[in-house]
Order: sequence, then structure tokens, then C-alpha cells
Amino acid sequence: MNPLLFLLVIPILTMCAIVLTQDLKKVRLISAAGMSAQLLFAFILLYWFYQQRHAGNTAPMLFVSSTTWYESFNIQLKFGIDGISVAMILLTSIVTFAGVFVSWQVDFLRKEFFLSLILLATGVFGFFISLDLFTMFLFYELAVIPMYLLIGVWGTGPKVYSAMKLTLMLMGGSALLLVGLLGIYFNSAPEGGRLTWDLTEIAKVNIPVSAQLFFFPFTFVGFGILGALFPFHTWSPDGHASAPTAVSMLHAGVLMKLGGYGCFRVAMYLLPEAAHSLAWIFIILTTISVVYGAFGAIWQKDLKYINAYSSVSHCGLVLFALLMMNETATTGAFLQMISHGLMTALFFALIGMIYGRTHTRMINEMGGLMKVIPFLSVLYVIAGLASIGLPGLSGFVAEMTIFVGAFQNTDTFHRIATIIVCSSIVITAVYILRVVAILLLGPVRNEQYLKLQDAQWFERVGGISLVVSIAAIGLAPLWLSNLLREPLETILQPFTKL
Amino acid sequence: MTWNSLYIMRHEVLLTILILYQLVADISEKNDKSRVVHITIITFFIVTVVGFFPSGDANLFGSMYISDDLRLLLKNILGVSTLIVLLQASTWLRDPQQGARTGAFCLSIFATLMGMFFMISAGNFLMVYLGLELATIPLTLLAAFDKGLRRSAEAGIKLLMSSAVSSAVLLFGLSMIYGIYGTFYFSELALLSNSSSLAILALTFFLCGLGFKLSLVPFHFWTADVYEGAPLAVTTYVSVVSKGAALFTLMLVLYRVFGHQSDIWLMALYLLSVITMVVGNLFALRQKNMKRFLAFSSITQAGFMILGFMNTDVLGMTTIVYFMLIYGFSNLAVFGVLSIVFNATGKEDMDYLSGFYSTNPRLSLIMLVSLFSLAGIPPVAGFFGKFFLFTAVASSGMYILVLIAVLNATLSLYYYLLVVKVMFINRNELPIGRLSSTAYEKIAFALCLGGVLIIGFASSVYEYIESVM
Amino acid sequence: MTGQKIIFFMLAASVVGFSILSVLDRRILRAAIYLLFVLVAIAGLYFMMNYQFLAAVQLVLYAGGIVVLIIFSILLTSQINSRLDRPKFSHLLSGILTAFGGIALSIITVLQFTFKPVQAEALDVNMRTIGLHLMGTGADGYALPFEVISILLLAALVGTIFITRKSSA
Amino acid sequence: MNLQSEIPLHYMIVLSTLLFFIGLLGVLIRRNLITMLMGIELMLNAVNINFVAFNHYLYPHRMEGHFFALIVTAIAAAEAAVAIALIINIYRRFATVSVDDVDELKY
Amino acid sequence: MDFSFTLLIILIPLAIFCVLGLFGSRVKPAVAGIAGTAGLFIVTILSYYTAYNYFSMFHAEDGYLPIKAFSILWLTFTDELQIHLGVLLDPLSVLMLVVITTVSLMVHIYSLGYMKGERGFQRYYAFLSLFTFSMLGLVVATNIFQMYIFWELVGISSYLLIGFYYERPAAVAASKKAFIVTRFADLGFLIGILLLSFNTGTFDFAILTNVAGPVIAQTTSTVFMGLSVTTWAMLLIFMGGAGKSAMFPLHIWLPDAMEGPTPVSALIHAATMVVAGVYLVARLFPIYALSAPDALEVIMYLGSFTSLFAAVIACTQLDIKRVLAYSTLSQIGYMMVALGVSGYGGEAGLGYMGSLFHLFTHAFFKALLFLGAGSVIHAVHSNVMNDMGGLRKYMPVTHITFLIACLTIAGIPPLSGFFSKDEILVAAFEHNKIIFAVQWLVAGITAFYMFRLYFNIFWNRTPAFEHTPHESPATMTLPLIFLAAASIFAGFVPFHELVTSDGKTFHTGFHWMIAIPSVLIALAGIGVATLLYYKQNSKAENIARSLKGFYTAASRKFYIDEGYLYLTRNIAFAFISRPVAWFDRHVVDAAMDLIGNSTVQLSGAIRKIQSGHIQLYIWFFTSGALLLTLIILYLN
Repeated sequence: MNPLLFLLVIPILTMCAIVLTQDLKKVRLISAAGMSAQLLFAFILLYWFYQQRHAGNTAPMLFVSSTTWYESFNIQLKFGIDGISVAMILLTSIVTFAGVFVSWQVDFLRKEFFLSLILLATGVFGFFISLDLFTMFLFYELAVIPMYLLIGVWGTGPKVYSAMKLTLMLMGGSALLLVGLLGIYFNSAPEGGRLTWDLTEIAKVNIPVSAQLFFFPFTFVGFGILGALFPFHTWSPDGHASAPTAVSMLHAGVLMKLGGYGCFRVAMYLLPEAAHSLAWIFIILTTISVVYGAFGAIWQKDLKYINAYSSVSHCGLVLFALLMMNETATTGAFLQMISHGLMTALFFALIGMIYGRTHTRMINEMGGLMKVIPFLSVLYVIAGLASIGLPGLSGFVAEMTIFVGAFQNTDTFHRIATIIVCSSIVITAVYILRVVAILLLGPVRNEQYLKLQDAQWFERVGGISLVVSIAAIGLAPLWLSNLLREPLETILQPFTKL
Repeated sequence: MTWNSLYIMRHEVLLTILILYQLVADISEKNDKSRVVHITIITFFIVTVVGFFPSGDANLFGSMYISDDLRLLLKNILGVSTLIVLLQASTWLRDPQQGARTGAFCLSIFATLMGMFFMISAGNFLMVYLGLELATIPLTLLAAFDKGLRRSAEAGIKLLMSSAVSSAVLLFGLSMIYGIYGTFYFSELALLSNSSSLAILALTFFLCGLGFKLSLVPFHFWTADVYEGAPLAVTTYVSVVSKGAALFTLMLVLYRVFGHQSDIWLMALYLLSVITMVVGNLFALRQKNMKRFLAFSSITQAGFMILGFMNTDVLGMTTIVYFMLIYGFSNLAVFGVLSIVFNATGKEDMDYLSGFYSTNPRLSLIMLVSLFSLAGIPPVAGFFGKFFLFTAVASSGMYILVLIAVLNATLSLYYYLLVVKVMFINRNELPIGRLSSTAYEKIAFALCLGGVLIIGFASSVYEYIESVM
Repeated sequence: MTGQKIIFFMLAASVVGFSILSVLDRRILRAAIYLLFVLVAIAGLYFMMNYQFLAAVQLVLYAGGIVVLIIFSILLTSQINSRLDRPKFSHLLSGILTAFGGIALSIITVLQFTFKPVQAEALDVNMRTIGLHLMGTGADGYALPFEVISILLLAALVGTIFITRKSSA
Repeated sequence: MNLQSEIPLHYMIVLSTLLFFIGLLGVLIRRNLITMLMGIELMLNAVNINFVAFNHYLYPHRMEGHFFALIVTAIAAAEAAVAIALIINIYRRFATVSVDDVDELKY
Repeated sequence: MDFSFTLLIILIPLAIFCVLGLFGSRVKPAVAGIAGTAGLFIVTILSYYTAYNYFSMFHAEDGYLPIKAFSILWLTFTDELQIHLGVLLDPLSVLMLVVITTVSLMVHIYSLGYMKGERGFQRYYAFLSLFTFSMLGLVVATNIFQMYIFWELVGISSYLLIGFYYERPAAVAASKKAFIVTRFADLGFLIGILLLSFNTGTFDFAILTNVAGPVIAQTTSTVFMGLSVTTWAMLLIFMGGAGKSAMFPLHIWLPDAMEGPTPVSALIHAATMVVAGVYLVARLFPIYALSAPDALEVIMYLGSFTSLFAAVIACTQLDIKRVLAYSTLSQIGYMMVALGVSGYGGEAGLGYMGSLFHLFTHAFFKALLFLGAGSVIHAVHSNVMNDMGGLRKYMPVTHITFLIACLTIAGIPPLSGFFSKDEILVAAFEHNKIIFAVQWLVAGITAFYMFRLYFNIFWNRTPAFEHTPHESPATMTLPLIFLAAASIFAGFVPFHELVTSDGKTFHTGFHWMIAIPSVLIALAGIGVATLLYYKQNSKAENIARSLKGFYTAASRKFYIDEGYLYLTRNIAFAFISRPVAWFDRHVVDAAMDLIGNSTVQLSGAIRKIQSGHIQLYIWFFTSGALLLTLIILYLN
């Protein structure tokens, strides 16, 4: 059987185990075990992947297996991975792993919590490995929907409102997406032959441009909403603010990446001409969201809002890079996805831990935490530096790749957009340092914080696993960037033609 | 008339026997009805099973009665749904101070079911009309079955009056059809074609008549009131079985008889589906009474169902039946939970469900799954049903309609999630106590959940439906 | 102006007139009586088209059955010659609009259409052919509907009894 | 004697149409359940006229319209019976048969 | 010979940083300090060894060639644009190695005493090592992108060190300011790099600065707003340099940076990091000189203005560290001017040589000044002149060394400062008389404010100390002595044979015509200072009062900070960020909510249709049917 299926089997088995187990103590152990296994397997997969490549297997997709599911619609259970998917899978497994540990202390309906958390992860894994649009869409929605319960039940603040808003906006997105997908499906055989949902097959045919122009906006915006595309990003601040820690982590860290990944894999890959001729609209939008998100973050008081807006900014950068449509920028986009995934997961984890101690997220109510909880504070600073783009941490690599890539487009429009986007590094520095200064440095604002105790072991595990991966990417980015770059040559073929 | 033809008509014949049994039982068993209920359910179970035996195509009574695999399938879908309804109603039926009702209830149920069977395997508009009336008139009585309650009586009269008018309109249409074509036999009509304005008028009136049963907007007004007023079992029955029968009949007539006039009804159904989805959603948005809520939700679903007609080919029919099947299971599951709650507390308001999960995790999970199925959320079957419907629409290039439909699906998700919210998120210091369910109800749930969870993944189901088209 | 024409117009006039009366008259019992006249007139029309059997059924079932039923129920539910309150104007207006709209629509469409009679010689309608058809199971046989109606009547009967029976509960 | 020459089919159809919508008018404007029922009966009769007329004028070689009318009559009877039952039921619960008062289920 | 061992010079500090950063809190402070110092000692030895070997490898006549001691691929952007991390050895980088390691070592030793007992001693040493690592990595960069990488690292470590006392709000604010200002400059740097690399297709210095190479040879065709793209690129890159080197108008962060521990100021904000800008320009000098002369002009004027501007401010400051900070600005101004006036190759490259020569000497004497000031502060626990005076009795060593430093910076022969400044003035004189005049004047002002400082600390009135100040421990005085020696003798290094614009040595004579006036004005400055500040008197106040407005303006640093503050707080925050936040909540988000709410409202509105009247239902049914029929008929 296809090794990729383990990525689905392991979580499912874990869920079964959770359902079957009786005492709540075991639940988190089981999920931790399961997710560790998943993480381990992700690395094994990476190893196998390299093995195959070195063995000279130059097929665009590896581990491809396809079984027909719905004969009459030609729907297949087709799985396969290339470098990009592998990287994404790694990211997902790391974040999930950390997420489980961070939510160690959830005790209200613990079973259900971990179940839905892992269900969400399953959806994401499925999305990343599936090569069939239908299956992809299925997993996509599967990943989105547990969010409602996770936020609604375990959230804080105006959770019901946020959960509903998030779910509806994302589902609205997938509504647009569905139209786009159907359009692609019914144009997948322009000169006769069998219609197909198969990504790789559709990529071979060239869909009539008129159809592309009609369906590209649907598809791109559909995914873009999940990628926090301006002006459809407003679910993100509220959603994140209300979500429980692990959920924010998974959502910002992984789920929002589905958006970018889909924009690239489906919208741009299958509809290149339209992408090329409509890109300018979305470049404007993404440029706006990069700067806009950063400026929005400056004014916020709530840690989670700050982070949500910075996510808007960073994810905007991802989409922007994708729209640059060259190898370097695209590599940068995926680097940024991964980097932002880890970074923002770390941020949310820390925010959760801090909130768990101080019971507030308002930065101006806190201060001088560095003295009280040095471990968490240091991690926070590291996360901040990563998002500022300090060399040696992942953010720098990603941003630089994007900027260099974006600079390859010589016309004035792209140049101006690029320079505007570059300026975000300063704004980012402003709001990050502002937070660090107010939150961590300075004198301790509130005496009763003096007896807060620092991170516990599970928090350390969660935090360190993320920091290590951030640093690993930042220090030795070459392997990752090559991993991401290697499939792009073929994928970007149509764009180089244009 | 040979034994074989009796075998071919086994659904109806066996139902007749059951009906007669009810008469006898009603007289013999005076006070304790539970035995009757047991026997009825078991025998009906057998009838349903027997219904699945294969039997080839056949035209009886001078092709006034048609039977083929497709019609068999449709009948069986209805049969199973009815069985589930009975299983769920068993508690309510056996409850002693309602003693007298059992016989009449079952008899009317079977009569209506028989009417629906005739609608489905009709080879002649006369039979369609007869079946329709047979499926409607006892239903009005059923709606008024809670004799103690004003609202039940009101539901009955409302249903009767409006359905009488609707059938009159339908008849008017039929009479015109007769005037134009000179026959009621499908076999002959299928060959004839006429695009005069009178033909359009006739066809539209006929559509409206069936649209009433299907509760399409603007023919839907009775729905909410009847759902609310009627006893829960009856509501379940109306929302699934009789809706299904109407849908199937409409499908058979349109595809098999007026197939070559598709451009007429295509337009009509396009408009109807759009307005139905939108209005149904808007009304459902604020309902607090679960029965009314489900009424409007079922209206919306009806709007989705007739999306399938946008494809005038096998794809269309298949998706329609497939969706109806899934909708049936999901809706039945929801009603099952409600009936348990209702039997225990007599409450139908959404708010009474708040904190339901804390006391009845199983039931609320069943509810959750089936609501998601209604909303079309993966991995449950509803997702597949909706997706394929949209595919059918898209296949004829009506992407705008797809967009409208999908946005409506999203909107509908909103109020389904409201219920989920009430059950899972709302805190409640004194929620409904722990509820137990009888063996019958367990079986019913098993059937429903099996349907909801499996149908989607087992593509063979879809392919079987496709094969019998 | 032959006799048939005269008779037809008389019948038609009475059908329309009495029906309007029965719809508009606010004394309910009279309305019922007008209804009876309408039904009888319609039976007359059947006679004209020499469907004697149908006419007979019409007289017996409708005039004899239903109208009586209705009158009974009227007597049950309200005093004789109690005047009904006049309909709300808005209802009246909307109703009349709809009715006339419908009339206009249907009549126009009908008149646009040219009916083509078949060129086959008519079979003469006598009790024998009726009986044969009614019991026939082949083409043009109505045995099945006949049976189904019986079921319908049975169901209606039982249900009606159940509903109207003074409930013990 | 042949009716066709004397009275064209359209007369019949127009008559029935008028009757049908008059009946509908009755259903729509009368405030009394029983009179509504009467309206419905009128509508059904109108339809019957159609069937019979078509049968007699256009398709005299078969008797479909005739039998359809027959069956409609029978069903009308059943319907009427049930309606009366329900009306009486209403009368018991609401102590009235006026439509305006039977509107507890709404919104 | 094989220079790959030079890799250790970079790796050892990194290792120390990692060890101290991770496990520092576990060990005793002293251990951490010793470890750091020891490690750096090795590094220093190594760099001296490197320098010796490198310079002895070639014959001065036929010039020095760059050696790529080490290089690995770090990241690939495009096929030609790749980042390598490596070690490039040429006179410039070797020189910087020596300077940095020396000063850094001194600071390490000095801090053992100065920071004794401070909370977070280990953290301090970890950060010091981090800084040393990044600074060394910066100077040995083989390509401009590696330079950028370490450039950022230097910035962050400076941020960390300035904010070392993170519980002191002032320190926090200062560190934030420093980082953001330099970050803003780096934006220019980055865009400049992007432009340059895109046009030239490489990051590598070897190719970029190859005089015969394509980069310089290619006449940049594309012109944007009157300047060639290369010029733009170089200007933008210089923006980065200006940020780090605190050139006007990006200088505002440097005085505030004095909030950090004094040794840090000595290391980062006097000797090493702030000259990174100079180093950058020197590194890319061929391009500036040959394909972007306009940019060089800009650099010259900017440098000159900064030096004057800073010198004037320096005269008015009371905080001794701030005085030194402004003097640093002014001195860096000198270096920039020197680069600006220089040409490429041979005699023309005199300015270049002078600039680096001054960088070299300045490193020593400015470090010395800071460390001396540190020792003073250590003694009196205050930065303000008014709390000082007459300290010569209490702390002789500090006094002597400080005096030497003052003389050096004032440019009194035969101290090193004299020589380096002389070269610069000569070069300026040959290139542009006005600039020369300005720099000559600045020399005088420099002498004046330095001795103002000197007298105010060590002479003048003796205030009442709460406890009598005493000489600092040996760990602090030894570095002082060493640096004093260095600043005395550094002038005799035959610089023109070592570090020149084209790597070839050239012969420079001694210019009496420049030297004498410069010495004279220096003496004049000293004289004035003596008059005013030797003994306590009111002359200074009188003079200050006589030019009131100017004086206050100068003492308030010409209100530059206020301007920036206004710009950021009131423009960037209030006029952009806040509206954005508002817009997002009340327009974009509100729009989304509006959709939802209006739907719910609508549903509420139409619910009434379901009025409960059968006849209404029937009416809807029939009229609906008729309407539908009409529509269909119409559509057909």
C-alpha cells in the first residue's frame, strides 16, 4: 500500500484509540504518542523521498498511487507528493506535535478536544497529499469544519460570534472555490476525451482561456480567503483571538497555508494564462494586505490581535510572492509559508502560555515579564526576531528569497510593488519591538506577577520543538530551498512560456 | 392476472394485507396495543425486505402499472424510510393512553405509502392522480391525529384545504394535457410532443401540483404549519417519505414522459429552485421551534433537490435519487433524536436542547453528524450528495445557479450550526436528563447512521443507482 | 337557434350564475342550495353529451351525497340563515384579481389552441361498455384504479371515524 | 344528433374555466371553512366538465376522460367526507369554523 | 599558505555565544567571564597571526591580492545569484580583524572589572561574543549578501547590548530606537543590494569590485531620475552605511545608545560597529570611485556636514558619554569625507588610505576615551560633568591615559591621531578647498570640546563626593594602558604600504603646509578650553548666554529627535496605523458583519408573510402558479 496513507492512518488510529480509552489521563498521552509517530513518519517520508530522488527517480510526483473511487465522475483516490508537499507535511506534523503538548492542560471535554484537533490535522494531511481535486476539496472542508467546535467550545471571549464568522467566511470561500473546481473539471477535456479531476492530468491540457478567465477569480479568491487575502481577512483576527491556543497554532500555522498552497497548486498551476493576465489585481490586493496588516498590528493592544494582523501581513507576502510567478519568488513563498507557520505557531503557543499565567492578553496590562518568566520571554523574543527577519532564523531566508525573486520582474509596476512590500520589514520591526518592549522589558508592572512560575516541561517541549525547527531552517536553509525548488521547474513551465 | 404479476406488485399487495390486519387488530385488540405494534413493525420489516427481491420489468393492467428496477429502487427507498419512521414512532404508538390510535395510524400510514407506490409505478396519469390523492387524504387525517391538540386539528384542515386546491389545479393541468394529447398513458404520451402555450400552461399547472407536495416556494406555506402541528411521527413521515414520493414522481414524469419538452420545465424548475433555496433559508434563519426549523430546512433541501433536474440526462436523475436517499437518512436521524427528546419532555424548542451534549453525548453526536450531512459537510454523505447535484448543474453550464446554490448551502450551514451551538456550546445548569432509547429506536439510528456515514464513501451505491436508470 | 343551443345556454347560464351566487351569497345555507343547482346543471351538461351514467353518478354522489353532507355540517356548525361577515376588501380584491387573471390567462391560451379531433368512429357509451372498461385489466381497463379507490375510501372511512369519534383521552 | 356542430368545444372549455376560477374565488374570499369546501367542489366539477367535454368532442373512440371524471367524482366525495370530519374536529377545538380564527400556527 | 584556519576566528566567538547563551545561567559569573575572555584572546592571537602571514606573503611593491580563505554555498536564489558564506582576506579585512579583535579583547578584560556583580553577567558576555562574532563575520564577508546577513546580526547584538539593563525604560527605548533607525537604513541597503545584484548578476565582491571586470566596465545604460541605476544602487547601499555609521540625518540613535554599559559603548559605538559604514564604502570603493562618482560626492558632503554638526553639539553636552558619542560622529564624518574626496589607485587613493588609517587609530583612542570615561563613571557613579572634577588626584592612571587620548584625538604630533588626520586633510585639500576648510575648523572644535571634557573631569572644582572615588582595579586599568600605548604608536604604522585603494603601495610625502595649520588650530582649541575650564569660572556660562538661541539649540541637538518623534508618533502611528486599525474594524469587518446582519434582518422582515391564514396560503399558491405560467409563456 502507498506509504502516504500512513499519514492518514496514524491520526485515524490515534482518534480511535482516544475514543476507546476510558480514563482522561491517557488521552493526551495517546495523542502525544500518535503525533510523535506522525512526526517521525514525516521525517522517514522525507528520507524516502531523498532516497527516491537519488535513485534517479525524476517523476514530478513520487509515491503516486491512484484507485478509482467514483467511476462515473472519474473521481480517483490519487495520492502523491513532490518536494513542496513533503515540506508542507513536515510543517504540519511539527506544528501538530507542538500543538498537542501546548494543549496539555486542557481538561474541559479533553477527549473531544484532542479528537477534533487531530481530525483537523488529518484533513490537512489529506489535503497536502491528494492529487485529485475532489479529494482535495473534501479534505479542505474537513480541515475547516472542526474549527467551529474547537473555537466555539474551548474558545474564549466572543467565541460563538468568532467561530460562526470564521466558519461562514471560510465556507463562503469554499463555495467560490467549488464553482471554480467544477469549472475546471468540465473544461478538463477541451478537445474531447474523458473529464478528469486529476491535477496532473488537467495540467497537461490547456483549458480555453475564456474559461480560465472566468474561473480563476473564483478559485484564487476561494483559496485566498483562507490565505487571509485582503479584504477577506477579517475572520482571522477575531477567530484567532477567540480560539484556544493549540487551535490558533494549527490554524495560523497550518490551515492558512492551505490557502496559499491551493492558490498555487490549483488556481495558478491549472489556469496559468488567466493567472498571468489577472495577476495585477491580486498583486495590488496582496501588496495592500502586506503593508496594511503590518500597520494594523502596530495599533493593537491584544497580543493575539497583533499576531493575527502580522499573520495577515505575512500571508499576504506569501500570495504576493506566488503571483511573482518565477522560481525564486515561489520558492520564497513556500519558505515563507513554512517559516511563518512555525513562527506564528510559536507566537500563539507563547501567548497562550502567558495568558494562562496572567489571564490577560492586553500588553499594556503586563510588563517586565522577562524578569519573571525568562524562558517564555526569551522564546517570545526569538519568535519576534524570526518574524522581524533576523538572519539565522527562518524568516530571513524566506523574505530575502521572496524579495530577490520579486525583483526579477523588471517592469515598473512589479518594482514599485516589491519596494512597498520590502518596506514591511521596517514596520514589522516597529510592532514587534514595541510588543517586546512593553510586554517583556522594563520594570515589572504588576507585583502579583512576581510569583508566576516559568514554563513547565510540556510547554518547554512544545516551544523548543518549534524554536529548533525555526533555527534549523534559518541556519541551513539550502536543503529546504532545494527541496522546494526542484518541482518548480516543471510546474512553472507555462509561466515561463508566457 | 397471474401469480407473477402479484409478485411484481408485491409492495402494494402486501401493504393491502397489512392494512386489513390493522382493521382486524383494531377490532380484536381493545386496550393493549403493544402487541399490534410489534407485529406490525416486524411484518412491515419483512415486507420491506421482500421488496428488495429482484423482479424484471413489467407492464400490468395495460401498462397502467409499470414496474422496473428503477421504480423498485424508489419504492424500496420509501419503504425503508417508512420502516424507520415506524421504528421511531413505536414508543409514541405504544404509549397506553393513546391506545386507540395505533390501528388507524398504521392503516393510514400504509394507505398513504401505497398511494406513493402507485404514484411511482404509475403508467398513466390517472394512477398518478389516484396515488396522489391516496397519499394525501389519509395524510390530512394523520396530521390531525393529536386529537387533544388545537394545533393538530388546525394542521389537518390546513393541509386538506390547500392540498385539495393544489390537486384541483393539478387536475386542471391534466385535463388540458388530455385535451392536447388525447391520452393519459405514459407510453403514448412519451411519443407525442407539443410546444403550444396551452401545453406549457398544462405542464406548469401539473408542476405546481407536484411542487405543492414537494413544498417548493411559493407552494410551501402549508409546510411549516403542518410540520409544527402534526404529531412528530407524521412530521417525519411527511418530511421524508411523501416528499420523496413527490420528487420521484416528478422525476419519472418529467424525464420519462415530458423528456422532449425539457426546455419548458427546465426554466420553471430553475426559477423555482432559486426562489425556494433563498426563501427557505431566510425563513429557517430565525426559527426557534425545532419542527418549524426543520420544515424550512426541508424546504431549502427541496430547492437543492430540484437542482438535479438541470441535467436532463442520466446524471440528473441519478443525483436526484442519490441526494434524496441521503437527505432521507439524515433527516430521519434528526427527527429520531427529536422524537426521543419529545417523548421524554414534550418540548420542541431549540433552547431546551442547550447543554444537551453534557447529558446525552451519543444522541447529540448523532444529531451533529446528521445536521452536518444536511449541511453538506464532509466526510458525511450529505457532502457527496450536494457535490454531485452541483456537478449535475454545472454539467449544463449553469455556473451562476451553482454559485447561488453553494452560497445558499453556506447560509444553511449557519442555522444548522446554530443547533450544534445550542447542543454543544451553550451552558445550561439543568439540561435535559439522560435519555434512554428503546431497541427499535436503536435499530432506527443504526440504519440512519449507517446510511449517512457509509453511502458517501461506498461509491457502489451511486453506481447502482446510476445502473438502474 | 336550435333546441340544443337553447338548452346549453340555459345550463351554462345557470352553472355560472348559481356558482357565482353560491360563492357570494352570505347566507351559508342558501349558498349550499345554489351549489346543488350548479351540480344539477352540470349533470344536465353530461346528459347533453349523452354520458347518462356519469350524469347519474353526478346526481347521486354530488347532489345526493356531498351536498347533503355539507348541509348537515352547516347545521352542525352554525345556525340556519346566519349571515357570514362580508369578506375583507383586501382579500376580495386580491381574490378577484387572481380569479380574473386566471380566467384571462387560461381562456386566452385555450382559444389560441386548435384542438384536432381524432378521425376514429366513436364507440357508443352504454352500460355494457362502461362495465367492461371498469372491470378490464387490459388496455383501457380500469380495474386497478377501481381497487385503489376502494382502498382510498376505506382509509378515509377509518380515519374519519377516528377523528370524529369522541376521543376517550 | 351531433353536438359538435351546434356548440363548439370552446364554449364548454370557457364555461368550465369560468366555473373553475369562480370556485377558486370562493375558496379565496369566503371566511368559512365549509364554503371554502364548496368552492373546492366547484373547481373539481369544472375540471370534470373539461374531461368529459374533451372526451366527447375530441377522443370519442376511448373513454379515458369519462372514467377520469368518474374517479374524480369519487375522490371528491371522499375528500368532502374527510373535510367535513376535519371541520367538525376544528369546530370542537375552536368552537368556530371561521378561517380567521384558525391561525394559531404562524411565522 | 593555507588560511582556512581563519574560519576559527569567526567560529570561536559563535561557540562561546552558544555555550554561554544556553548554559550561562548554570555556571558562576566569573567562569563565564574568564571563558569569554580566554576565547577571545585566542581569536586575537589568531588574527594577528593571520595579519602577519598575510602581509608577509606579498611584496609591498606589487600589491596585495585578495584571498578567499574559505567559502560554502548557503542559499541559492537563482542560478547566478547565490549566497556563499566565507572568509575573504585582503588588506582591508585583515586590518579590521586586527582592530576588532584587539578592541574587543580589551573590552572583555575591562568588563571583568567593570561589570563585576552585575545581574546577568553571563548574558553580558554571551552578547559580547555574539557581537564579536557578527562583526568579524561582517568584515571577512566574501559577498555583499553575507555582509548584509552579518550587518543585521551586528544590529541585533547592538540592540541586545544597548538594552542590557532591560529593566531601565530609558535603555529599552534607546535600544528600540537604535534598532529601528538602523533597520530603516538597512531597508535602503537591501533595496540597493537587490538593484545592484539584479543589474550585475552577482553578489560576490571579487567580481563586483574587479576594476577590469564587467560590473565596472559596463556603462549602466538605464537612467532613472537623472542618475544611473548603479548610482542609485550605491546611494541606497550607502544609506545602510549611513545608518550604521550614524551619519546625519540617521545619527539620532547613537547618543541614546550610550544607555548601554560603557564598555559596550567603547566596543560597538566607538571602535567597531559604527565604522561599519566606512568599511562598507571602502569595500565597494572601486564601484563608487569608478561608476558612481556622484554617490561619492554625496558621501563627502554628508560626512563633512556631520562632522561639523556633531562637533558643535559635542561642545554643549554635559553627559560625558554623549560628548564622546558626538565626537565619534564627528570623527566618522572625517572618515567619510576622506573616502568622498578620494580617487582610485595610487596617489589619488590617498583619501582612501587616510580614511582607513583614521579608522584604525580612532578605534584605539576612542575606545580608550570610552573606557576611561567608564572608569570615571565607575568611580563617581554618574555620567554628568557637574558631578565630577579634580579626579586627577584620585585616579592617576585613568587621568594619564585619558589625557593621552585627548591629545591624540586633538591631533597633536607625534600621536597617531595627528598622522591619520593629516592624511585626510591633505586629501581634502587636494580635492576640494571648502571641505578642507570645514575639516580644518572641525579639528579645532574637536580639540576644544575634548579638553573641555578633560578639564571638567580631572581639574576644575572638586564637588562633594558621597564616597571618595578610587582608582579602578587592574582589570580595568591594564586595557587603558595598552590602548594608550596603541594610540601613541599606531601612527607609525606604514599604512600606505598596507591598505590602499588598489592594494598597491604608494609613497606619500609629508605636507608641512597642511600639518602646521592643523596643529595650530588644535592648540588653539586646547588653549580656549584651558581658559574656560581649567579653573572653575563663569566665562563659559557668559559665552553660552551671549549666543543663547544657538547654544540651547545645539545642546538640544538641534531638535532632530523631536522632529523624528513627531514624524513617527504623529504621522506614522496616528495618521496611518491607527486609521488602518479603525478602517479594518469599522469598514472591512463591518461590511462582512453587515452581510450577515442584513440577512437576518431580512428574514425577520419576511417572516410575517407566514401569517397563518389558509386563504393567504392558497392565494400565494394559485397566484404563484399563474405567475410562473406567465413567466414561462413569456420566456418561450
